[in-house]
Amino acid sequence: MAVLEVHGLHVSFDTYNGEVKAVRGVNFSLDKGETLAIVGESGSGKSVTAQSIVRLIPSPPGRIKAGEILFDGKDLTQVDKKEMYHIRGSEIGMIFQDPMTSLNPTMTVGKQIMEGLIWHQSYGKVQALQRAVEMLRIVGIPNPEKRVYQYPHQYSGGMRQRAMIAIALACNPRILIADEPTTALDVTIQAQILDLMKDLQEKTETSIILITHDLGVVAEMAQRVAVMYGGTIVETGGVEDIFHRSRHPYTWGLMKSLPRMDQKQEDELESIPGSPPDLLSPPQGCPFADRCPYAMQICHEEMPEQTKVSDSHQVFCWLEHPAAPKVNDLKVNILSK
Amino acid sequence: MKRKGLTKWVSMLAILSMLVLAGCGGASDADKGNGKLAEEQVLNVGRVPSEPPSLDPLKATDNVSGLILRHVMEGLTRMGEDGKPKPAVAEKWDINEDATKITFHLRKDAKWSNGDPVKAEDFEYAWKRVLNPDNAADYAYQLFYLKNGEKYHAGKAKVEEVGVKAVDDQTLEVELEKPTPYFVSLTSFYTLMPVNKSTVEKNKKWAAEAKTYVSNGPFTLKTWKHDQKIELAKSKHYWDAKSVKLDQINLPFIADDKTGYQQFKAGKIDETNMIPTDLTKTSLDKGEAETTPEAAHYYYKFNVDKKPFNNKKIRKAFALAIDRKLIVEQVVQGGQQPATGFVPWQMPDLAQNKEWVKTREDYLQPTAEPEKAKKLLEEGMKEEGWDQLPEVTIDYNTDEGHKKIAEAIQQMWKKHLGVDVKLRNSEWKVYLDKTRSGDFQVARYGWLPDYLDPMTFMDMYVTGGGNNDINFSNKKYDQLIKEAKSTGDQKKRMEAMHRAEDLLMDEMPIAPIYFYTKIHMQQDYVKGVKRLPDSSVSYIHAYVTEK
Amino acid sequence: MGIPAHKFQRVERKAEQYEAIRRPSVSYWQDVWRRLRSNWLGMTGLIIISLLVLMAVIGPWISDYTYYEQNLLEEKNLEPSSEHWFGTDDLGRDVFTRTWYGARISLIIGIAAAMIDLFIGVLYGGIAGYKGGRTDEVMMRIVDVLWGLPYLLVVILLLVVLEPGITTIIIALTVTGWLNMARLVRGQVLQLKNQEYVLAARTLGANTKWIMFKHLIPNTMGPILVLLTFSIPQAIFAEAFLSFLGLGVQAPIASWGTMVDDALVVILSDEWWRLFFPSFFLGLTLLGFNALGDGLRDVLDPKMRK
Amino acid sequence: MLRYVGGRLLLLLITLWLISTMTFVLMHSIPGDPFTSEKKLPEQTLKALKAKYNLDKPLPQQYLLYIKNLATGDLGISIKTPNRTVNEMLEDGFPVSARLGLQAIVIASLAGIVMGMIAAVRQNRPADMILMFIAVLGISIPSFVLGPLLQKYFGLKWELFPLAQWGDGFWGEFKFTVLPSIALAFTPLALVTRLMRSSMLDVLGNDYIRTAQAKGLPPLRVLTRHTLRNAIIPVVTIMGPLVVGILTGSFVIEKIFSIPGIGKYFVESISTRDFSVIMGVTIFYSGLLILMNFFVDLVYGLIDPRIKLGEKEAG
Repeated sequence: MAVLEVHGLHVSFDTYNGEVKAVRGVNFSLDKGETLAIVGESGSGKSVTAQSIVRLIPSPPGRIKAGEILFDGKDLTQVDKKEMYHIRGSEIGMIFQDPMTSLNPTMTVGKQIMEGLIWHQSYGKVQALQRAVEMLRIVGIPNPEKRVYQYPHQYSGGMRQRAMIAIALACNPRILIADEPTTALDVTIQAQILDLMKDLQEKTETSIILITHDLGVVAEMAQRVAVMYGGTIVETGGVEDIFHRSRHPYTWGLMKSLPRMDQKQEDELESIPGSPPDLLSPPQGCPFADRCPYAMQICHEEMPEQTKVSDSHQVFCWLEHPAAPKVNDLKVNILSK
Repeated sequence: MKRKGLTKWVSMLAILSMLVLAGCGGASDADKGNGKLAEEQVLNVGRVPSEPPSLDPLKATDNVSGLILRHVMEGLTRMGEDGKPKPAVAEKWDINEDATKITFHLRKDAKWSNGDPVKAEDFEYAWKRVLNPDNAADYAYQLFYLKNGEKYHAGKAKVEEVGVKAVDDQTLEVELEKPTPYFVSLTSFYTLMPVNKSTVEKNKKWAAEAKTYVSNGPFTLKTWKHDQKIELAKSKHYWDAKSVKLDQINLPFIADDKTGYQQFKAGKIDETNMIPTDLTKTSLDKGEAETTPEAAHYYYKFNVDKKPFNNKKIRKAFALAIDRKLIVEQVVQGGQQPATGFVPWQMPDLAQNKEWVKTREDYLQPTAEPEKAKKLLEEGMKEEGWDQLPEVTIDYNTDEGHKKIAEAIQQMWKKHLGVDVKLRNSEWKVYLDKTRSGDFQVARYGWLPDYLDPMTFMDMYVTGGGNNDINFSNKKYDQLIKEAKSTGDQKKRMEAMHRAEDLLMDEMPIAPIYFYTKIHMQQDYVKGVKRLPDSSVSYIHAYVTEK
Repeated sequence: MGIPAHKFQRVERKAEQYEAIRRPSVSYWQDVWRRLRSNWLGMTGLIIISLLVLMAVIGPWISDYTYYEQNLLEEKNLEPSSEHWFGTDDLGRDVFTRTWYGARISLIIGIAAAMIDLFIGVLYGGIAGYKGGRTDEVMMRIVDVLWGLPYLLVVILLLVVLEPGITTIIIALTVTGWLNMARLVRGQVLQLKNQEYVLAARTLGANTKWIMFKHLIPNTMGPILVLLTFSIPQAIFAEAFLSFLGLGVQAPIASWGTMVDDALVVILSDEWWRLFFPSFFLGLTLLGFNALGDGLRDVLDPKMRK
Repeated sequence: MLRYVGGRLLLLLITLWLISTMTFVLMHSIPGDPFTSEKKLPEQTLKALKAKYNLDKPLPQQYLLYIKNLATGDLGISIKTPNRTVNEMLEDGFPVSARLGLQAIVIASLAGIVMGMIAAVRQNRPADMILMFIAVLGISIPSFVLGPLLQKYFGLKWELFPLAQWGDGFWGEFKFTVLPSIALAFTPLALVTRLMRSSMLDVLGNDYIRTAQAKGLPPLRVLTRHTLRNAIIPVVTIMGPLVVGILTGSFVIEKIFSIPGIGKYFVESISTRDFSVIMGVTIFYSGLLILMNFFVDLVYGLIDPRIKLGEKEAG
């Protein structure tokens, strides 16, 4: 059963230069206890999508132009502010990329955990404090009774991200949106944090939307993956589908840039040449067409339609069109120049 | 005289004749309003800008202290509306022929506010106290007229040698150093007011608070809230209490003219002199303000040691190029009089019993005389052998009024003489320091008299005079002043001073500009306020009618 | 499906094309300028200031009058008219000419004083805040001493020592003018220097200068700009006060400050134009600087630059 | 911490001593003395006066005498108002100035912070523009213009408040304080508003604000709990000297509204060269200033736990 369904989401930012169409018609759904990874390079609209779910895009200049976000059958784009405040934090928790700057430097960590509890669950102060200590313990902070009174700058980076998780999970939300939760951390700590999240998810059956550009993280955490490019989802499917049976040239590119154990040290990681489209004037056709080694004329002119590869696997690419040439075995050569 | 005066010392006949005169003039303030006495006889006066430095006659040196002292204290005499001394604590006095010895006879019913009688001893004590060098009184020189007064102050004579002596409780004998016919008028001045000997001896700080203040005037010091207000109440011990109608005078301290003006407009203040200079013309035109002449002179002084004003003709040229009338009518605009001589209006010629300015010729025209000035400038430059006039700078201390006048004169000198002069302004004490040390060419100056006699002006420019910072020196002039000072004969004195003024105006070390006025506003229901020729104001006989 | 087959032809690309730069690369200041140009608030401010400066330059020149010529008899206190656009003052001088002549002095003094305050204040406060510890302690006590000294005494001493004029005024204004800026910058640096990105930069071996100018100062630009826009009017009014004491420009040269000072009485009378015009343009200047400041703040804000 | 406070207090004394010594030197190096006047006093009178106030002694000796008295808390007698001691003047005047100043500070800081926050949240929108306009008015209308204007309209025309003067008792005084408090608060209000807006904008861009929002806190709570404290440092910084400046009275405001505070002494004592008052008010003012700056430094640490003063130099 889907906890969250997003249909035809369009988000734009009004800037001095014009309207930036950051998200252009995104659809996906999230089941209970499931981890959905949204991957894509920066600027692909994945963070905006996530923030739109809890209506946290700065407005102005940002606004949700169209679409619905169904949570419990309620359209989150339509609920009133008050209800939204309740849903945020209590039903949907969020973790951000940079634990260094995502905690208020002038408030003790304990208070920052307690705040949501007092606000949403009408906890008393003592009760909230107990829960804060408990949360810190759960996320693996040693000596939580003491740490609860400390300020963020007294925590290390990994501890701060743990604290962030504690804040996000304090109210037992049904969905946790983790926006690049490990990008800013050391590799060893990354693994710890991911383990922690997985662990907690198993215990609490929380659904997670994991936003990342790191396919390694995806492989470890996610059941399903949505690949975003240029404000749209270009391919979505189960982890297996994406990693082993991906159908979109962009996904191929992503896979190529993933470091592998069998790779020789002197080999450079492959990258996708070019840069993402300017969303001030998004291309008419497939956003990836400009960088796609297989681009055809049609790619530049029309948006590809959805092709259902399997029940769980969909792709948006003209190559799926019966009239398109088959290119399966050419991809490696071309990408690596 | 416009105002109805109820002078106690004038005979009934005089009162009657004045009322008749006032009736004829038709503009007496008794005509305004219904004339019925208001229930509350309280007058709010807006004349005190800030805390009076001291209400001890010994230490008082300023107008505000003077204003209050004239109401709470009383000297041997009081100035009448004609500028002549009128009996006050002294009922009468005798002067010897050469004006060197005066005997004051004190009235018996004069009392201090604590009930003590006012005795001659109080005066002797007060005066010697002022002269005592240990007390360091700023105005000690007001008593240098007394025999050995100056010497005692300088530590060169003993206190017993000072020429003042209480013969008995009611008789005060005064011996003077030199003939000083105007000494009697001086006894109305606040430095010469008595103090209550026993109070002063008991409490060193007696004059600092209303509670401990003992006075002998028509009013007592009721409240003194420091930096805030002073309230005077009618004194029940005053010998002439029955002619005092006001129960109370409130003197709130108002530092800003604009505020005072607005307070008056709001009816919070009944009488005031606080009219912003830029509003004087409007207020005068509207008839809400009036002016009275003041015996003081605003002029520019030339430093005769500095080029180009070492040359008499050049000095004259610059003086002639000033359009005094234009300055008075278009710049200062407070009913002042263009100055055409040195001694200002209101000063009496005691020999002819006329105003001094009416007994002398005009040395200058009120307007500029450009041709004459230009010619004099050329001649002067030729005398000095200059092709080009040395650069000239006008110095003034910063004040809106001074600045405007300086700007106007700068323009006049440019227009009439073709000379570009610079302006230089300074902070007050820096300015004083500059002018004192002779670091100026031409500078503004204003002189207010110490007493109502031309001498207060004339002896300024004797060689080495204390305030002669332009270094003017003329033997003939010195001689004439000395002559005037050595005689009690008014005719001789006045004659000598007239000749001295002739000389001064011929040498022209100063450029006269205008004679001052005092401006005031008064609500219609206020009556009986007196403005005296020494430019002081008296509320002693004022009263308030129903509004 | 009705898509013609030729549409499915491959479109070949050359490798260089992939790296085609979509947005032209620009230098830092070009970038600031480009961004400022698209910031209407900042541009409004810039245009206002430019117009005022332009008028200060040509204003006195396009008028038929001089700032000093009086006409006591016929042209005192005239209302604005086609003859005298801003009316005349109480000595019959043309207010239009005086206003723009005054603009020269006031703008020069205001901007110069503000810039010097900025320079000294940022440098001093930055060093004190960054170094911290005893250095900060001593440097801030020096600030206290300068602040505690009676300013008027200092000014009178300058009056005795220096020749009056614009330079003297600027010296007098900046003797203590930078103190506020220094304290502000120091407070900000104290707060910022322990922030993660600064710590990070430090661990990476960035030197002090780099950290100061690349991390700390840009991040405290907002308050600095605010204080800067405030020190301009303060300098302009202080100039009137200093000129009053004899330190500054000499009459009949006017500045906005002295004009406002001289015209104060019109609050109680009717010659509104004498107060209005200098005040209005002073206000407009400040509006301009504030708008420019806000615009620049948006433009320079590192967080907004994405 | 205790050592830090102790060290600061010692520094306070040293600073105060430095200020008073420099003031003493300055004061005696400018032209004029208390007795310079348009009419020159006779030599012997001047001598007597100078002897009375110890001004005839050599400067070092005068200085030592002064410091000796100062150590006992005696600021001396005012030379220009000889019946009052400087201590009395400060004791009488300071409560008045402080009262007015406190009211003005409360208005300026509270309203300024709120207005600054509104402006920041509504950045570049009409509310922000209106607030900027008010702020520009606040700085382009100096108090010497604003004072008479307030008097003219609120005092004279509409008779809402007394034009000037000072009353008795706390509530009796209140109506007298309204106009001067407003006049006094206007410029600081503008400054606080602008500073607050600017630093709020800086803070609003921070990640932790998004964290707070993600917690589901309503905007007002986010503003008060998470942005205010982080944004207030610049305001607190300028508050130090500002508070002292306002508490010790404003010459202009006190003059316009005839208020018996101590603001006028700062100007008048110098223009009359009333040496003892100059020294007295300077020491009083700078003592207060140094204490306030010390206080501000302590407050920094309370506001932002990352700021640690008195620690070893960075880097």
